[in-house]
Amino acid sequence: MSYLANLAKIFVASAFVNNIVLLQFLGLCSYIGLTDNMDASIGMGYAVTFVTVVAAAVTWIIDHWILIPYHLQPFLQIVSFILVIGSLVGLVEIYIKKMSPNLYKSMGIYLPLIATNCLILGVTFINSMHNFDFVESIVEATGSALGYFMAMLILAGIRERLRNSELPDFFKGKAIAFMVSGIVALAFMGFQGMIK
Amino acid sequence: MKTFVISILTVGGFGALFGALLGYFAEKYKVEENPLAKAIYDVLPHGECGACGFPGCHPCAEAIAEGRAPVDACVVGGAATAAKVKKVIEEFKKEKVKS
Amino acid sequence: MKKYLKIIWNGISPSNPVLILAIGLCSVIAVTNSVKNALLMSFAFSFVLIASEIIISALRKAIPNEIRVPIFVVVIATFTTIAALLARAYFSSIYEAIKLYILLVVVNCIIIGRAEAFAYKNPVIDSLFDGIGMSIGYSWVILAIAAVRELFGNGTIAGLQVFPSAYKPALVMILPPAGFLVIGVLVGWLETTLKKKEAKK
Amino acid sequence: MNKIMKLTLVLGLIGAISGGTLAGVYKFTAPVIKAQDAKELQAGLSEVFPGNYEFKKLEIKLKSPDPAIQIGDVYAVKSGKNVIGAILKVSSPGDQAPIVMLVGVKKDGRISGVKILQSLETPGLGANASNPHYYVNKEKKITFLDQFKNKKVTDPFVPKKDVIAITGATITSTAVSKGVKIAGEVAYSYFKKGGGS
Repeated sequence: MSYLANLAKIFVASAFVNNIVLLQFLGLCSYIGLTDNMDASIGMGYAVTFVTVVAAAVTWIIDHWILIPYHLQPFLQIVSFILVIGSLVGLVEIYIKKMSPNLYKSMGIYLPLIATNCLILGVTFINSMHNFDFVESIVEATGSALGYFMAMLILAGIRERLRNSELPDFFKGKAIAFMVSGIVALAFMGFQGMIK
Repeated sequence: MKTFVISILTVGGFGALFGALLGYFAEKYKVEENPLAKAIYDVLPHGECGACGFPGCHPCAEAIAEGRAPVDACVVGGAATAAKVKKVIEEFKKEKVKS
Repeated sequence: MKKYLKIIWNGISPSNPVLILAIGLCSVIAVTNSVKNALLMSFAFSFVLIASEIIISALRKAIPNEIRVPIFVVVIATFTTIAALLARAYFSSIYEAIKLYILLVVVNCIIIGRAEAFAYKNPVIDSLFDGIGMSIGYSWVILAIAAVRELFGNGTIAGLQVFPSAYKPALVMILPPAGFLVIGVLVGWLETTLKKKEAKK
Repeated sequence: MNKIMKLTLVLGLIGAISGGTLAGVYKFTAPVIKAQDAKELQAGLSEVFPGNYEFKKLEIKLKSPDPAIQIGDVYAVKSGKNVIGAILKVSSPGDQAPIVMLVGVKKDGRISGVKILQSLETPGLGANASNPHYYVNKEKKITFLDQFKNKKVTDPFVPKKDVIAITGATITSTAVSKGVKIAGEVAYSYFKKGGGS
């Protein structure tokens, strides 16, 4: 298999076959919390995509330039990754807030939410477990983030419809959001045949 | 022994670097904001989980300050945080009356 | 003593599972496909939560307000790594199956939330009891869900055959979609019960 | 300025303590983990090559023809002084994380056994690959891995053709089959070139 085909496979696998939200359960807090609001879902989607890709790049460098050469990976990976991602996101947020209030409103406000989002950290750990090279890590990160974006849009759209429909009391609120996600997840399991 | 030194230097170095940067950025790029929102933000848990339906603790604090959300909006903090938020708002109102 | 019991009860009481389901979700759905996984996860979670609460509470006067969150994160990450190393050393086969989610205890909103909302403002002993209460609350929720899913999805509980082997397991119960469905039913049930209770008052 | 100094110091100090603590804990757990791994490896080796043989790690690197599949350690299987086969550690991209397995290859180009060391496959589906109670052939009680025993490395190793796939887990079935096939081919060509003799 050529290198490019391999990248395409990683992308499809991370976006569909192993959809990070629906089949790997990462980033669920914001997935359930924010999809009540379509605009917030879109803003969060952009912000997550941006941060995941940056985080994947930065953590790859830390992993391969510091942790692996000095044999620190088994015990310093978690601390270094979270410290670096958290701080970088914090810095970017402070900077955007001052420099571009418009960008801050549409994307920046979601940044703090992301620093402690399990999706970002999860993707970096997955990259490291797979021993991906730099480009593969970026592709995996992009695919996962877009998979998250897609799941957010799907659920936000469905919940927008549900708001106007009559539901039994039992299902109101989060309960129905979970059940719908279950059904969407079932549909996503159908993608499993895509990779051979 | 070598491992110890390198570990301490690595994580300590990261900590020092980002401590310095965060301190520097916070000062250099300071933004004036609604003092009530800031006061409320200070007592929220900063878990940034989004469970309240707002994208993070800061927007949640702003919403509470502007009356768009109830004082017990934070799911993580529960009753303890709700009480604190209430206190902050009451104190803030008192100060306003004084001045 | 009564005060401590109250702190512990606060973690176990019926309103808490709703909280756990709302913000500790990722790991809840992921590890509840078998009781063994859930058990290891609850050990890891309890260890990290209790140890972090104690340390943060002890350091609470030395931590500058501006960088408290990065400090909490470093403390929690340290204990998560310790938990992961111990799990890897002594329970390696289960650990391999849920590795990712054990590593991700570090960003569990419950832990950072309790660190900030409780440990940062209360003395060490109180924080210890808060940690214990919350851990019991978390553990019973995930163990209960895991027992139901494993029982119907595989006919076993913690690997022991419960249903006769003639029972054809509903495989979907241990697959990802059912995680969402079971939690949906549970959330619906808990929320309606709580609403009824409030209405009575 | 003073404040920045303080933040730097505090965060740096906490980081340093954390780094030191972790290094200490790692020093303590590393031998346990190593012993555990060695025990598992020994058990794994004798499982994929049943019989009373001696296993010797070879200091060679074998190249895999497929970039997605990596070949790790190679062990020679010895009966007395004669090498009668080899065991290869291969990792093949699975459902979520690589599936790491041991593949035993006899000198005549037949697979002696397969064991999965690490995998993160979906429970109930792909995870059945290493489940000793999941039979792909219920009458004969043959598990998914059992079917590779005594298979010729020149066989196609394609699920649903000459390999019985795990229900609902095509990715896992293919990943394992491919890994076994490549390990077999590589080891066989190594023997043919005179390696191990």
